Amino acid sequence: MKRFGLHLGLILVSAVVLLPPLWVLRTSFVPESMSYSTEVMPQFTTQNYVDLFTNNRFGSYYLNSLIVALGSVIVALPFAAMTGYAFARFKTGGRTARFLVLATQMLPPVAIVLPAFALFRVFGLTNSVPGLTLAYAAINLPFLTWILMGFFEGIPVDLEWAAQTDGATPWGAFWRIVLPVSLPGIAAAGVLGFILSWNEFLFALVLTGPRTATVPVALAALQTSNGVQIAKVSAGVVLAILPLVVASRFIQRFIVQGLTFGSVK
Amino acid sequence: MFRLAIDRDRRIGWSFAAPGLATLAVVMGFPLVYACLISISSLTLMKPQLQPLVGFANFATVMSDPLFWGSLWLTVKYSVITVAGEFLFGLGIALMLHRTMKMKPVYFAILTIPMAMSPVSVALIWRMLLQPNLGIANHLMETVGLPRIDWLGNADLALWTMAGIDIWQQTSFVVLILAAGLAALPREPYEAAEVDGATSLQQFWFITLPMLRPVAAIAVIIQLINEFRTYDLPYVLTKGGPGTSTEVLSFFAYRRAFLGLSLNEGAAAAFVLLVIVLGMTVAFFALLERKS
Amino acid sequence: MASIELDHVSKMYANGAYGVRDVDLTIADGEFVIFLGPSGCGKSTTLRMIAGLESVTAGELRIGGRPVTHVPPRDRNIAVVFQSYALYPHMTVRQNMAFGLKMRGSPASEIDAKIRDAAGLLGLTSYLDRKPAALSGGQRQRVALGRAIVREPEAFLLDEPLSNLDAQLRAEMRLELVKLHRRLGRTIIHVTHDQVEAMTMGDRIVIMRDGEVMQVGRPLDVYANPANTFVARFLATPPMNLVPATLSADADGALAVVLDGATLPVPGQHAASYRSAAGRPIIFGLRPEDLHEARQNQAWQPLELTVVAMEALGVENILIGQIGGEKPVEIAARLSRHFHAPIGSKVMLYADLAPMHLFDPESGKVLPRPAIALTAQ
Amino acid sequence: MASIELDHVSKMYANGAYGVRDVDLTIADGEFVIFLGPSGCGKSTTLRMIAGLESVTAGELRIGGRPVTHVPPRDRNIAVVFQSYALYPHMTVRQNMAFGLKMRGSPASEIDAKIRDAAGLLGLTSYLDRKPAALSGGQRQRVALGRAIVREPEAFLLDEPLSNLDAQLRAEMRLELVKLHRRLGRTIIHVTHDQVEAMTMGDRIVIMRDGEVMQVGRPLDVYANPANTFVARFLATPPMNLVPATLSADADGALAVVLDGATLPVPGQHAASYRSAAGRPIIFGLRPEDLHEARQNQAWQPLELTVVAMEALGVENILIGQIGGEKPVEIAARLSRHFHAPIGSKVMLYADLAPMHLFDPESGKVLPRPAIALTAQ
Amino acid sequence: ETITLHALMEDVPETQIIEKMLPDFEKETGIKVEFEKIGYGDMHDKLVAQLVAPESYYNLLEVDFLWAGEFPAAGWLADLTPFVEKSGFDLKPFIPAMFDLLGRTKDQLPLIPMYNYSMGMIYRTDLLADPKLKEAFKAATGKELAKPETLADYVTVAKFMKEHGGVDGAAMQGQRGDPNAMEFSNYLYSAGGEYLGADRKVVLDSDAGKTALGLYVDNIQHAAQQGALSATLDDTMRLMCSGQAFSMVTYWWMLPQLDNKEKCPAVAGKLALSVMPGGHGESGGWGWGIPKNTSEESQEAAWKFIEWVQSKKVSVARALEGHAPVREDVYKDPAVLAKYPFYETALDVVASGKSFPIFAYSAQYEDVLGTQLSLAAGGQAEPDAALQAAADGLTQLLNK
Ligand SMILES: Nc1ncnc2c1ncn2[C@@H]1O[C@H](COP(=O)(O)OP(=O)(O)OP(=O)(O)O)[C@@H](O)[C@H]1O
Ligand SMILES: Nc1ncnc2c1ncn2[C@@H]1O[C@H](COP(=O)(O)OP(=O)(O)OP(=O)(O)O)[C@@H](O)[C@H]1O
Ligand SMILES: O=P(O)(O)OC[C@H](O)CO
Ligand SMILES: [Mg+2]
Ligand SMILES: [Mg+2]
Repeated sequence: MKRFGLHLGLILVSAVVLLPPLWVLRTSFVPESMSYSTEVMPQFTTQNYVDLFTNNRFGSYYLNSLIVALGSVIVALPFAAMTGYAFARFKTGGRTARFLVLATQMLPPVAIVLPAFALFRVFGLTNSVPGLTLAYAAINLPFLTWILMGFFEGIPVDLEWAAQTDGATPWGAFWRIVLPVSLPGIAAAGVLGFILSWNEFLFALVLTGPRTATVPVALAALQTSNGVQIAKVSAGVVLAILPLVVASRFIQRFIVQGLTFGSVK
Repeated sequence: MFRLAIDRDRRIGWSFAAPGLATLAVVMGFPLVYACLISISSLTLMKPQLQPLVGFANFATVMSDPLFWGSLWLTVKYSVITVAGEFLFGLGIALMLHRTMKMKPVYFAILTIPMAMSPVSVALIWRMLLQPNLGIANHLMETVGLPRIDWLGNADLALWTMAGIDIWQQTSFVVLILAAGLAALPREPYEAAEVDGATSLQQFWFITLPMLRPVAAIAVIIQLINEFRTYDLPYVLTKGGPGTSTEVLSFFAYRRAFLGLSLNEGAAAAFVLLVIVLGMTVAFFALLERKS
Repeated sequence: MASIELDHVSKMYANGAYGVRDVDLTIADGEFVIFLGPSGCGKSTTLRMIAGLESVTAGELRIGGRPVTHVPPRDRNIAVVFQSYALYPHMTVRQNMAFGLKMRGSPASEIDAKIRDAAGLLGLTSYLDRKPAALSGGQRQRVALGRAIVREPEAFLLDEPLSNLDAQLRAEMRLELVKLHRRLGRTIIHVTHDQVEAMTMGDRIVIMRDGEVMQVGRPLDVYANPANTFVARFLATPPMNLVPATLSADADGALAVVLDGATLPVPGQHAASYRSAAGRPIIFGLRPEDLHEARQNQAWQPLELTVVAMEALGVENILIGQIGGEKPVEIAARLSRHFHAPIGSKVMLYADLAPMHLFDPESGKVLPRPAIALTAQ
Repeated sequence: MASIELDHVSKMYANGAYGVRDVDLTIADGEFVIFLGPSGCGKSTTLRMIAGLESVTAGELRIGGRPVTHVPPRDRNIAVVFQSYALYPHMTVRQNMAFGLKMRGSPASEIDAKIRDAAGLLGLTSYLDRKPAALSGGQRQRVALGRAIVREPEAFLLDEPLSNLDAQLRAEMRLELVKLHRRLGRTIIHVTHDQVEAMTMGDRIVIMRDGEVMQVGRPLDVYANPANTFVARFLATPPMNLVPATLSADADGALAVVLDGATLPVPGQHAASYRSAAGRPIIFGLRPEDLHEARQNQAWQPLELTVVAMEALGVENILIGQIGGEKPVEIAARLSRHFHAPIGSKVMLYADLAPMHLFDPESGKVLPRPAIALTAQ
Repeated sequence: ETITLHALMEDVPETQIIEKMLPDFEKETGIKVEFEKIGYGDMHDKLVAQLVAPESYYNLLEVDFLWAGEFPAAGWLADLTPFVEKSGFDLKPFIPAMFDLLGRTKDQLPLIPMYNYSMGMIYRTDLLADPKLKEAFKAATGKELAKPETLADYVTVAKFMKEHGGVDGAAMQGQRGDPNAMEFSNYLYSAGGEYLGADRKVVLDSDAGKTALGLYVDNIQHAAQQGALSATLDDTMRLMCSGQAFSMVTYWWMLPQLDNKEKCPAVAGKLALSVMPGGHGESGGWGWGIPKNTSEESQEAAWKFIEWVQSKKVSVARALEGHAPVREDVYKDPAVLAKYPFYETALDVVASGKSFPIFAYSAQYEDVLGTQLSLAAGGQAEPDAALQAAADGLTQLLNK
């Protein structure tokens, strides 16, 4: 009975969450001129997708987005984990350091995008995928650091002590004990970092060129002064969602219960 | 002796933190300092030189604009509404997810979909859904006998509509983080609480919530920061209108910098925002610590 | 009404291993029962099933006569001291102890008073505002205990609640638990590895092994009359001496235990019980404390041992000696702290054979005989 | 070279509470030392400081002669069994045990062999591929022990490593630890609350209280000659009987302990030591095992007690009796398991006064006297 | 070594038309041109980043008239006069209003017109001809139902249509900012108002201005579709396309997009374009520019491209594909007229169009004005006060 209520609740919120994307999915297969029709499927076409790839270079943007999002996580996650660990366990830099790190992300992007552009230009990192990756890594870092810090604080310090007396270096204790035990946090932080980069718009707009732009820039371009090409936007959104839907099957496995169970009294 | 032992921890700590902090200092530090300089300079797009430095004049200019205070209040209101909504819904959903076994992967996949959309596309899509005359939302309302609603064109409603859309999307982040936080909680206290006679609700209140607090607080803060900086949604949905009813602060800063061509005033507005967010963050954690 | 009935209860874990196997046991309302058994034998599992924290995979569990499969732990009104303490890490000692009462809606003043009492009892008064992380191991365990005793549940399940306390404190706590039991009259199940606790606290002890119940009975009965060699060895340290031997009968029917190197006449009072085993190999069992250094009783049989080791425990000395013979067997004797004998020397001890037991070498089961009274309760 | 020197070491926690206070102690290389003391007295804290896990807030700690402030835990090469076990939750039993060896780069084949041996020893062979969550409390503790013993460190720090094991297994483990110590000759510090472990395993015992060291010495010496009433009471259960009394001297200088209701002559051999205290109030101490049911020695003094309680432990009986008088004092006696006496009856016991002690009522310190030999080792 | 021209372009048909012809240009000159297409809203920020840098990646610019004050004022654009003189490029065929729009002064020529987006009225001929409506209109107003010739007429007809025609009278783009500022400008000019008078004095708050705003507010409140205050071009276009509106004030070249059997079957064949009732509409357009912070060679190349793309030949070819011309001769080209007869009206729209004030802060002013309009239209501010505030805002910005 309780189970039933639970599923009812989940189905309800799932519906609220899912209905808009479903309509988007539907719209992505409808010709632009019928996109606002209230019929479920007035006419079926795959033209929107075809157009995205042929006219809007969506393929290359998609690839850029994947590279940039994955790359920034690969760069940021280890750094964030290390910094978060230092904050959580060694209280490095005290409260000031924690808040300073976070404060770097408190400025609206519009205020730093030009300075950032100036910096990146000096190093020839504008119009380049590595440049954007680096920028995203830096943008992600504070958030990921904080999230992981929250998870690391929950790990019994005895475990690290055990590892250290077992001969592990602080790094070894971190790598072999702390990280595996905080897998849910790592998974969540990884996804978060990926998503932040995947969706970021302003830096992508300013720091990229025609060959290095990302999906959000491509989708924003569909909002033209001649109207919004909403069917193509829909197709683009559907494609943008795909990696996460695929990945969530995999991520969900890390978000399992009770990783420290049985370790300490 | 004591000092030296502490030093070791300090050294290890800094060596762990160094790569991250260094990256941050280089990639974010320079632009931040530069932006800070801009905010006290006379740099505009028309006259792109920092000199002469004008100190707090830009801040004074910005703060003397009545629109600034209006939009500051709006931003605070908006952020509190959205973060509260996201947190409450997010927590509820994460808890439900946490308790299911069957179908969990399916729910999880569905519930995290919104975060995979960039805010610009979210805004575009919701504009389509909420299009007052042709959109599906009003069509459905009408079908079930409800009046059509002017979601974004009504000055009293626009902010709420925007907040609703924001909550719809951002809740998925909160779900992700809280679901992970719940997963990492130790199991033993729950067994103790069970035999101590705590109902599910009491367990939630007395065990889950306090133990989840470090992670939850961080989720709240991250969302608060993001909401304070909200830009894409009003940009696409309303451009700050109708009137000034959705003119949030980062939009104000944007306008100053790029339409008003006064990068210095834009930066000043942005730093005011930073100080407020920072203040709220520090206060929030101080409050949490005091309570514990 | 908290009688607890385990009706052929089993617990199989997800990995296919049995935690508990076909346990059939009835604990009367208000009884104080001791669970005893080797590490991993299923004691905690049984407790957890009774508390409702672990599902029963076969059989039925009844509390107060009604099946409780669907009754969640919180409605069973049972207090548990977990082996792992399971303290609330985010709460102070005071809050940890108050929680159960708060959940059941006790008034604040009552909670306060109870916590003050319990904390005084447990020596935790000055730690009430600390969190578990800032406590020593024993202090944590006391908090776990305190959390249980402030409540007045239908039953207490105590899983090694005193294992990390020093002897003195443990003695005090033992007394307090017994007093608590007397005062409240509630059912208590107490898991322990401590012999003194096992012998003195409970109405009955339940001895388990590999998920199964080996013997149930009043402590001194089980001590004096173990059902098999496992129980005989398990219940004390040093354990009962178990020596392979033969039971011989002479012409006029007098029985004797023939060891390699000694022959011990079976006391007349047991002759009838053991007669049927005459001539067969048996296992002879005698507790170390039944070997004495002085012959205070003429019935005690002299037994010469070669000293192999002496363990001085301060309070007493344990002598490990060999009975001469081809394959010398070692036996232990508990002697006074003043008893001295060099290693290798021969000593004469006097065996009180009245409490002796004979066991079947194959099954390990005891050969039944009438119990002899050990001590008036 | 793992001598361990604590040179006026203190540990103050962040909340201002002292965990350890001015401890001055030198442990020789290869020594087996027992730490004993009430819950919360600072044993674990001391161990953690030695392991390098807790900073020393005052004094200096030296291992092998050199100050170790800068030496991180991993370079101290010390194996620790944590009171809380601190098992790696994501690793199997095998991986838990292998971890320390792997960190030090032992070859896989050696690791395998060592784990196999240790698992056999600890009875964990069939659990090697389980994770800690699927083990019983005692099994977890054995894994924690196994993790330490597979390594061959400079020193072992064992924090109540056997507390959750059954008596039999504990006896085996005790033996194994002693063997291990003999085989490797490494320094071992062992924290325990078990009297048998304390008395039999170590070269020396260290008794702590409230963060301070009370007495250090060979186990039997400490048992026989406690430095103060705290140690006297602490080292056994039931503890030494401590009775307020007066020391009287008669005309020819013979001393006697005058209790309320009885007068006990001080044995001649102690007269010289105690003479100076004559006429003063003192505390008279006598262990329960020095009261006997039969007068095997003429020097033993008869003492009549009214039986207040009898505790039958199976292996022996504890009698609690009152010495008559105005304010009757209770004393305990350890008697044989066959001793019976109804509550309220009067029994005559015989006190062996040779091991008696007198303590100063103010300071609790013992009045010094030459030791009497208890038992040859 | 060949030069590549990089241009940041708005992703609209105009751009695509040119893009298709780029291979011809390359063949002719050996110069490669690469278009990076993004949305209008994002172009400014991205351009600014490049233009304030020591060297711009984009060496050919497409500049909206709203920036035609700002870019030259900031000194980002090369003056094109020397290029014109050197190459003898003939500027006469260009519609003069286009140059006014794009910041030409006595001293400098920052931009060459590229394409035009002046605004007119698109309306439903079928509804005007509907006998029942005609009758009802007569009954209600005593006048004949016909294409409105004044702003007041327009509002009357629109309100009538909303009430009796079963459609919204006007599909209005009332979203704050560019949409409502541009839309209102049409009302202002139609009512005979101006933003700036002679000597660039602000005259927005004249009586004509008040009339214009009054009618604008009346129309948006009583004739426009629900949600007009949040509507953009996209919304109005779709509404018009769906047949649910009588009229809209919009870019003239929206006509073929709406009068299209495939895309808008509901209204195809029932639409017409006219100059804004009252005679003047808002004019708009894009121009080509060359950034200062680029090399001389690339500036030369960029000029070559501009010359080529705005030549009569290429302009006509573009027009045949749907381009909105800036040259009078293209509007009058027989081939073009044959294909698009309504270009005759279009030329009227373009020629009669008036320009939004062009100065450094045009874009910001659009926002200031938009805000006041939105407040007034939403009933949050009195129209007169709003107009006053808008006028003051303009004065302030002009003086900045
Ligand atoms: N993190 C801490 N912060 C403050 N006080 C602490 C902390 N850890 C331990 N203590 C205190 O220090 C004292 C010594 O603790 P320690 O753990 O060394 O005791 P112990 O002798 O091992 O006791 P036990 O036998 O109960 O394990 C205790 O009173 C304890 O409350
Ligand atoms: N989650 C589990 N999955 C599989 N087996 C388990 C699990 N929990 C316990 N076991 C096994 O069940 C058996 C009984 O465990 P239980 O904890 O009841 O023992 P115990 O008698 O309490 O032992 P101890 O004295 O060591 O605490 C053990 O062999 C243990 O390994
Ligand atoms: O030139 P368009 O048609 O792309 O649009 C111009 C914008 O709407 C700005 O006025
Ligand atoms: Mg157990
Ligand atoms: Mg301890």
